[in-house]
Amino acid sequence: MIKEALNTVSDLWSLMVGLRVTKDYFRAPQVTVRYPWKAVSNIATYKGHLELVGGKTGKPKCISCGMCALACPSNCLTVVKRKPPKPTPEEEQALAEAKAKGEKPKDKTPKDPEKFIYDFTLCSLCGTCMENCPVGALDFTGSAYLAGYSREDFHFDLVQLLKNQAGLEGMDASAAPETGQSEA
Amino acid sequence: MTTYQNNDHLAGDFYTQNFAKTAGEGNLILNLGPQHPSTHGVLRVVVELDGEYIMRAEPVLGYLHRMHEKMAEVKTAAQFIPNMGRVDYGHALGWNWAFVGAAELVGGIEVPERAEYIRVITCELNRIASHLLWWGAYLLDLGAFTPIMYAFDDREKILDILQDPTGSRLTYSYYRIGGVAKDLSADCIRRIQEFIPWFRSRLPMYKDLVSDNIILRKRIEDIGVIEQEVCRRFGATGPVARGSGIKYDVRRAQPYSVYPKLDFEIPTSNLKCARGRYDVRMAEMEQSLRIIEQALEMMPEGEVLVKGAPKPSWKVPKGEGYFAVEGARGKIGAYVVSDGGKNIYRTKLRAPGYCNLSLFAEVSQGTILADAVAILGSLDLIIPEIDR
Amino acid sequence: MEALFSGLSALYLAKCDAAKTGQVFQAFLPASTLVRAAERLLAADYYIEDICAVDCAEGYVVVYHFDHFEAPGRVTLRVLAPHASPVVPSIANVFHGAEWHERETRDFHGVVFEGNPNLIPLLMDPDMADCFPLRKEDKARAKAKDMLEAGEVVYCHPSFTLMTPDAPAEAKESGGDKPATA
Amino acid sequence: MNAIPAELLNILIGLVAVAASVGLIGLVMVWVERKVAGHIQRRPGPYEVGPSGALQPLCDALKLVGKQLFMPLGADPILFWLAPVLAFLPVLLLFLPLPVGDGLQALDVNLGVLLILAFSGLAVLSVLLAGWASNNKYGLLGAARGVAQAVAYEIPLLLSVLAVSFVAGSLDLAQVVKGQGTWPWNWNIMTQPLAFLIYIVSALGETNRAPFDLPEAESELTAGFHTEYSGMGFGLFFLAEYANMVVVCSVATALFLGGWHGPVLPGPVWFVLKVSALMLLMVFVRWTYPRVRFDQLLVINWKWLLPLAVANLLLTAFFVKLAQFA
Repeated sequence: MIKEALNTVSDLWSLMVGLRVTKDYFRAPQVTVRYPWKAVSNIATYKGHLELVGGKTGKPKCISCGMCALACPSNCLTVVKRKPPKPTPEEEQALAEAKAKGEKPKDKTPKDPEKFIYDFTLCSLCGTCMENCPVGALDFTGSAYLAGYSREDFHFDLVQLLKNQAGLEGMDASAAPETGQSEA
Repeated sequence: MTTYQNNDHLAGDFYTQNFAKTAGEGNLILNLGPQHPSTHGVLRVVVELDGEYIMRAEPVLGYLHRMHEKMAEVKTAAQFIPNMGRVDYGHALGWNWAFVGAAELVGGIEVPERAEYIRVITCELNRIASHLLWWGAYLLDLGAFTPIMYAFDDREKILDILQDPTGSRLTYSYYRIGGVAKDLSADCIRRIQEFIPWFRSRLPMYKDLVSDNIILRKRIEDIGVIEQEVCRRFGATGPVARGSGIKYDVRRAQPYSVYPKLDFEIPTSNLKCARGRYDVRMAEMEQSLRIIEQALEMMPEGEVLVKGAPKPSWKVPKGEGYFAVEGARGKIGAYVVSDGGKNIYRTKLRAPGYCNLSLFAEVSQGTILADAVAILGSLDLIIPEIDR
Repeated sequence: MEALFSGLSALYLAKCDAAKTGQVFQAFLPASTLVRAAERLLAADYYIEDICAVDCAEGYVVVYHFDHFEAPGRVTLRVLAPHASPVVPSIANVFHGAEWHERETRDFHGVVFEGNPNLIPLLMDPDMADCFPLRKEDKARAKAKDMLEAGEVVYCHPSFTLMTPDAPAEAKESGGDKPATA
Repeated sequence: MNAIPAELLNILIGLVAVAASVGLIGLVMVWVERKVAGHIQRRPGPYEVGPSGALQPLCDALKLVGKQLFMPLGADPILFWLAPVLAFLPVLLLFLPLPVGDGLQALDVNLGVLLILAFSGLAVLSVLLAGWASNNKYGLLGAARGVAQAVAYEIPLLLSVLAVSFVAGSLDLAQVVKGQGTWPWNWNIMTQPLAFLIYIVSALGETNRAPFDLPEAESELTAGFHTEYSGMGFGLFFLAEYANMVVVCSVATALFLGGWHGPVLPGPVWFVLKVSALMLLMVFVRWTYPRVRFDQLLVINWKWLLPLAVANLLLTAFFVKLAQFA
């Protein structure tokens, strides 16, 4: 009987304890981030959409081998290779000479891709393409705030994106998709 | 009154009609879900109610079915890994591990030791995050709004930590066949070390605010009693089985990775009710902290991905393999049958929530509606995992 | 373990290496004794893990996985269901959890489980109940013996050739279909 | 001849003032509730519209007014729309006999407590109508719960109020307040602590506030009896809930906490302060506890509150009689 009564008291006391916890937290500082006015600080390690890594000259490091497109689980990458440039008359002559000698002509085609179409709507950000790139030409952006009005806004040409980025150094990354889209 | 009776043409779809065929006279057929606050997504349970008492219940699945097993047939093994993060958003790394482990089993691939430790650390962190998600959502089911905010506060810290190596916050695809994708950075390890004591200091608050609360205790004690025999017949594992007093944990029963080297306990409870499952999960979070602590100490330097790790075009050699890991909800299994072709011939994913939910119909019988919600929540359901 | 399957006219019993396949024992059973095997496993305190089907050239191999809480070790039961009429008895009245697994297998492969109390679509849309996504085309099917682990054979019925590596082509077909029709 | 028009005028002015203030109180309470809930949960709550988001409830109210009034197929149109009106209108009357200050009372009636208890009983009708008429199974279950709960919790509420009336010897709220003094030890809560506890618990049940918010138990019945209401139909239920809260807290203040009595500050300020403190307690309770189960709710009432209230009443009656003889 006494034990029961004590139990009842301790049960009721547990309600008081709960109120104490909420009271303490009521006075504790808030932990949320007021998003539009302040951005979260941990964005550095976040994987946003893909981007091409530029080499020293600003041209993409990519060698258009297509390993990424092959590896991609969701087929969201298309690499458009460059066509060989139209040879000048001298080069054509040299080519003919080389052929006559039986040498294999050296491929003068620039290795960087003409277009690197990337469909972000399909991408699951797994990183398989990056891991299978032989030259490390792909990387994730930290862009977490990507937004668009239509599906086409997320079809990027990464080559164009890289050019724009080089031109617009320091501009917000979120501006990039629109420019990329207009070129795609 | 008359309008009420003339609505027979609205009387539900295939499942409702099929269910209503055997309904008792004058009983109410109620569809809980697919849109319902306490079914955590798109689970639907058709219940037959007599007053508030549940005569019969039948879960209806498939609203989130994505046929991952078919997708596995059209992708190579390495390409299928991103799918695993999408199967279960709560404990994505457990699923990563199950599939990768099965592929390694059939392919006979050794994993570097550092990678094993990283897997243990990240998987256990993910388990805590999953339990916190459950804890918050369960109390939301029981009508307490505040705990989920506190739980998400803590979970946020784990997500921040896991974001470092994985790059994402929910649907991780971090493990690779033969290791992990990226090493833990020094900053990440420091943050994990800071997180452990901090989270330990939070656990008493959870106890004060919720676990000891008389209203909560009355809500979950003696509710949804699951006998051990029921666990066997339905294949319930994880906290559901442990809450019924079955000391079964895949990490100990069929040890994988470096778990045998780590010292931790398997919390069980003999209460068999929702309270037992609640206690087991709360205790498991502490054990996970212990595991992480030890793993951080024992973690050797070295590679995180085995040399010559499989490329995406890697073909799984002929054979079959079943690899199970202990997920937050129970035994996650991946059964792989390969004919040596480009894609895996057949991949079967064993979802623990699927088996745990299947016993709901039996356990909920005769309870009242509010209890059914409490039982449903105590099974810790993640619908994408159940529907796959 | 072998004793568990004695008198069930098992076609093929084999021990497996758990470190390589994740299983410790496998048994190929005729459909007729499947329910009895399940009853014995339940009596021996096994719990059901999952049921799935593998679409092989010889038919649908329905695979049942069982495990034990106290003495862990996965036991695999297999039953062959011919492509023409894939019917297998249901164990849903022994292991009640099997109901859902069987319904799932029916959804994916179209294997009918006779005796299942509620064999209606579970994961697939009831409107497309006759569409079985995991059925393979004939030429895409591989032979069971090429994929399934043979293990260390304990017993093999003379007429059973599904798992025997060097059987001539004709014998395989007849041998494969026999147990399911038996 | 002269007295009757003055009385009528008083009531009319009171009604207008009450109607205006109920709307205002509703808006303020919504803001307070959200703000407090936010701070408990370590987030700011509304903060965009107006200073500290104070205008947010106004925007929400405008949104509710602007929304389409939707009625489900098969619902009974008359009962369906009668229910929210019926929920809100009696609440207006409940404000009339509340003594905010000495003589500051819309309707000085000597049966104030009775009036309040009688009209607050109408709320259960609106719950029943809303749940029944909306042709929704959740609504029906919510209504069934609501009726059982309201009927049950009215009794201990009444009994605890009666105990105070015995002590004060009056059913007039102003008289009860006048019987109390300036300082806390002169208040009725000192002589009737048990009645106060019972009153607060049953008031939570009576106003369907968490942890007794079973008729609208979100996680079980989606929104219970008002599942099908949109726009201002829902808005009226919402407003009525907060207005009801104010009423029960005001009655508690008048009966137990000395009403307008208090040192230094003027009476109405004290009254509002005390009511606010009680409301804050109710808000804290809502954001701290899980919801009780339905059968437990009734067990608490019939097995605990009711016997305690009866015992309390009998004891009070005994001592009051004793004091009379002495």
